[in-house]
Amino acid sequence: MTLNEWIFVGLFLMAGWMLPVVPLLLGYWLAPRRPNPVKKQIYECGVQTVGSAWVQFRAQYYVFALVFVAFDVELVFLFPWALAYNKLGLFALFEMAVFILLLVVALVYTWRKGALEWS
Amino acid sequence: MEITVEAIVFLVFSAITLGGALQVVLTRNLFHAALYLMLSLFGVAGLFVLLTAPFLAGAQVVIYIGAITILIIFAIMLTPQVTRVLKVHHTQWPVALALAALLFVGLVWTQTPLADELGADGWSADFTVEDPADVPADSLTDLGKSLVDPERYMLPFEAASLLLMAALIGAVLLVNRPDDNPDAEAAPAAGARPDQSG
Amino acid sequence: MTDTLVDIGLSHDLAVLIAKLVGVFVVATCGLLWTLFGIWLERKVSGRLQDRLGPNRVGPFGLFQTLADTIKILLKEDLVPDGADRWLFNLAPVLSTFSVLLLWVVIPFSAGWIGTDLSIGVLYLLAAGSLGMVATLMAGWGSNNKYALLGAFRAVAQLISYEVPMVLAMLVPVLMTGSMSLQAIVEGQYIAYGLAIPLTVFIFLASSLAEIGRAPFDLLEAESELVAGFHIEYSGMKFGLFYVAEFLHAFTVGVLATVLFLGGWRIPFVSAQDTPALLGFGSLLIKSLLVYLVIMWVRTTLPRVRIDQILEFNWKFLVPLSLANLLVVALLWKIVPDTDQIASVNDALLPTLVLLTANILLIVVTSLILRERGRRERAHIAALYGPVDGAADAAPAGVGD
Amino acid sequence: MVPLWMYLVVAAGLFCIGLFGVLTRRNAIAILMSIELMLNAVNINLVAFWRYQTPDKIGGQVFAAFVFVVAAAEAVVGLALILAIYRRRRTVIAEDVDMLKW
Repeated sequence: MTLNEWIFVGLFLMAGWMLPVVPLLLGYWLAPRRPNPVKKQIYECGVQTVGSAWVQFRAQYYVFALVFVAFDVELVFLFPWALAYNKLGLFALFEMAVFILLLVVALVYTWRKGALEWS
Repeated sequence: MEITVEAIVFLVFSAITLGGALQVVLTRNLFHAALYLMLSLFGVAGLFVLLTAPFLAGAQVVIYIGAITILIIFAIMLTPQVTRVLKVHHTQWPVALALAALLFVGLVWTQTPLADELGADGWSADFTVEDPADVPADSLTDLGKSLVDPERYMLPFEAASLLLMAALIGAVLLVNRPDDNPDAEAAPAAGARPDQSG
Repeated sequence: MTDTLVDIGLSHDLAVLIAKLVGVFVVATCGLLWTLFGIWLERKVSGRLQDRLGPNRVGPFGLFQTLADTIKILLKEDLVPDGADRWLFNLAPVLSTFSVLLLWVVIPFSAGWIGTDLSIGVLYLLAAGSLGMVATLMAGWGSNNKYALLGAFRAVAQLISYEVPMVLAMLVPVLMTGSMSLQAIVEGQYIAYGLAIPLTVFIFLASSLAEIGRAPFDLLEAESELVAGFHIEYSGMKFGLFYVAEFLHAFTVGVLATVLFLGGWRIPFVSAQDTPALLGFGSLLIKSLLVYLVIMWVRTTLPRVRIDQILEFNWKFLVPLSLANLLVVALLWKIVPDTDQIASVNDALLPTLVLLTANILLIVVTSLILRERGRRERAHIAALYGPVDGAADAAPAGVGD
Repeated sequence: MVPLWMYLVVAAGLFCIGLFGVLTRRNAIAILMSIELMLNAVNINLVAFWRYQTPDKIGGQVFAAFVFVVAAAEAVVGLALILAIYRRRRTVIAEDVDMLKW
């Protein structure tokens, strides 16, 4: 557990983003640029755009994000458990099963509520 | 005052964290604020790496950037600015600013030797101190062990799961109301570019 | 390389730094150059699979087609739509490609050939993956286009949903190895994990297909509904970068599946110490290409599923299945003796056989449940609309139902 | 290494910025984001103290991990509440939600 293994990641964060930027700059210099109002219009199957792009979404998307956040936190906790699993007894499995089951209860509840249906 | 590579990295990540946080608080556009929140939290993840807690850094990115901020953005999209408010902040913001600044000065004054340093002879803060004891190599495995050890953190661990379950059920109960569905996808758009959101 | 630099007279730290910097550029450039070849390969193979010729004009076998396309795309006018959020609009394609390149930092190409062997390797993969999601949102928002925004949100809803089974599948090799470092996972596979846990491999591949937005889960660009998804407003090289990111991600999934489940750079029946670095790299490449071939095969064969089916398939089938799978593997891993000290092929034989048997049982049980559900669904549809012609094989496209 | 008090200053700064946001922002979602900032300040402190005082014990990391859980639960419930209020009152401006004043 040293910092040394992170030097490469740090360097990559500093230098790696240039690689996608280089072709962008190349395109910036090479490509023609003659914008006009028609070209700059927002693409909408040939008709004029009405209103702002910020439309309201259905709560549907949100429920999936909710369930995901809860599961994501649980998954992160599973990592150290899986890491130490070889050095643990069978009780570790039992405890993790309880941990998972509690969240599965919530998933089943969401399911039964019909929140996972895409109406 | 010697500046090491580590100190530079620390300063960079601190700047990212604090700068991002300032933008979260000040930006008008809520979507931008959420992105700045991601930036700020990413800076915190960098600080965790510097503190030799790579697991927490990974968890920070996965949970905060990959999940919580995404959820926040989803929520922002569900509540378009019906009221086009031009004011982002309360009128009493100077009071809040004074309060926050006072708290900051107080915290720094009591918690750090900065005051002594400044009092002595100008700025002489040292950027390097002796390393504290090393983190054991198997600290991550130990983390896994301690989470399921009945003598250590088993109870909080299961309680965490219970908390998540309760939160999820409660949230679904609040959000999922099939009887009224005002947020139809074709709801009228709320005027021009929503830069004026509070 | 570090030694050579020290010989020239550089200090050790500086030499290490330069060596690592060169490594950064080698890893990143190789990744990008590979796409030039890979896109040709993909077009050729999917052409053949669909009974077409694929590119065959530029160069021998159309080999230089991608190069020609690159030149064309570089010369295309780059439009920024009215009212676009310029910063986010331009940042999104860069971040999208960069987030995929970040994955290559921890991939072990061969013994000792690795950017850096992080102790939290698998978690790092997830963290880098979440940046891609941010890029999608940025693109959707920055374009000032309703379709782009809708596409971005659909995409993210799909990405976050399928992350759950994907992580649960990735946890299985972590559990079996007792390490999150990818190099350790490769070295721990005396017998490739894929042979012991085929179900996990299936879960990983299925959810990864959704993560990269490939058919049958390519809703991100459902032309009929969303025009072209979140990158509809992009043109020229910015669009090119999204394309590169998508392609590179697909290939990276092949590499990851190889590393996690197919023994990575290990050659069957050769111990990790005896594997020459170059041969190991070749072995990784061949295995990854095979996995990638499967991905292409799926892409050219299966029809696209609807968004409701995608999300249902995930939450009502894949997530419960992968949870059950993880618990079963964990249980067996404790029951079979000496799984914590596997150090040779012989040690690995018994656990592999036991796990394989359990996996086959699990697969059979799952298929029976699916069959029963499918039957009920068909009966339900028949009751509603009267019997359908060839009802047996004309089940609704919902894979999980 | 960088001395401990520098991390504490950064954490204090983050906390105060978050506090300022909570006190002044009018949009409830923005207030929630500011609260996340404050929670992160706490986390920096937890991890920094763990690293400098008790690196051989795991407690600091465990508690930081639990803060993640709490933050997630808080975001999940908080945002759901905001959405529920939005549906009823058509506003996400905190001071407009004054039903309890009567």
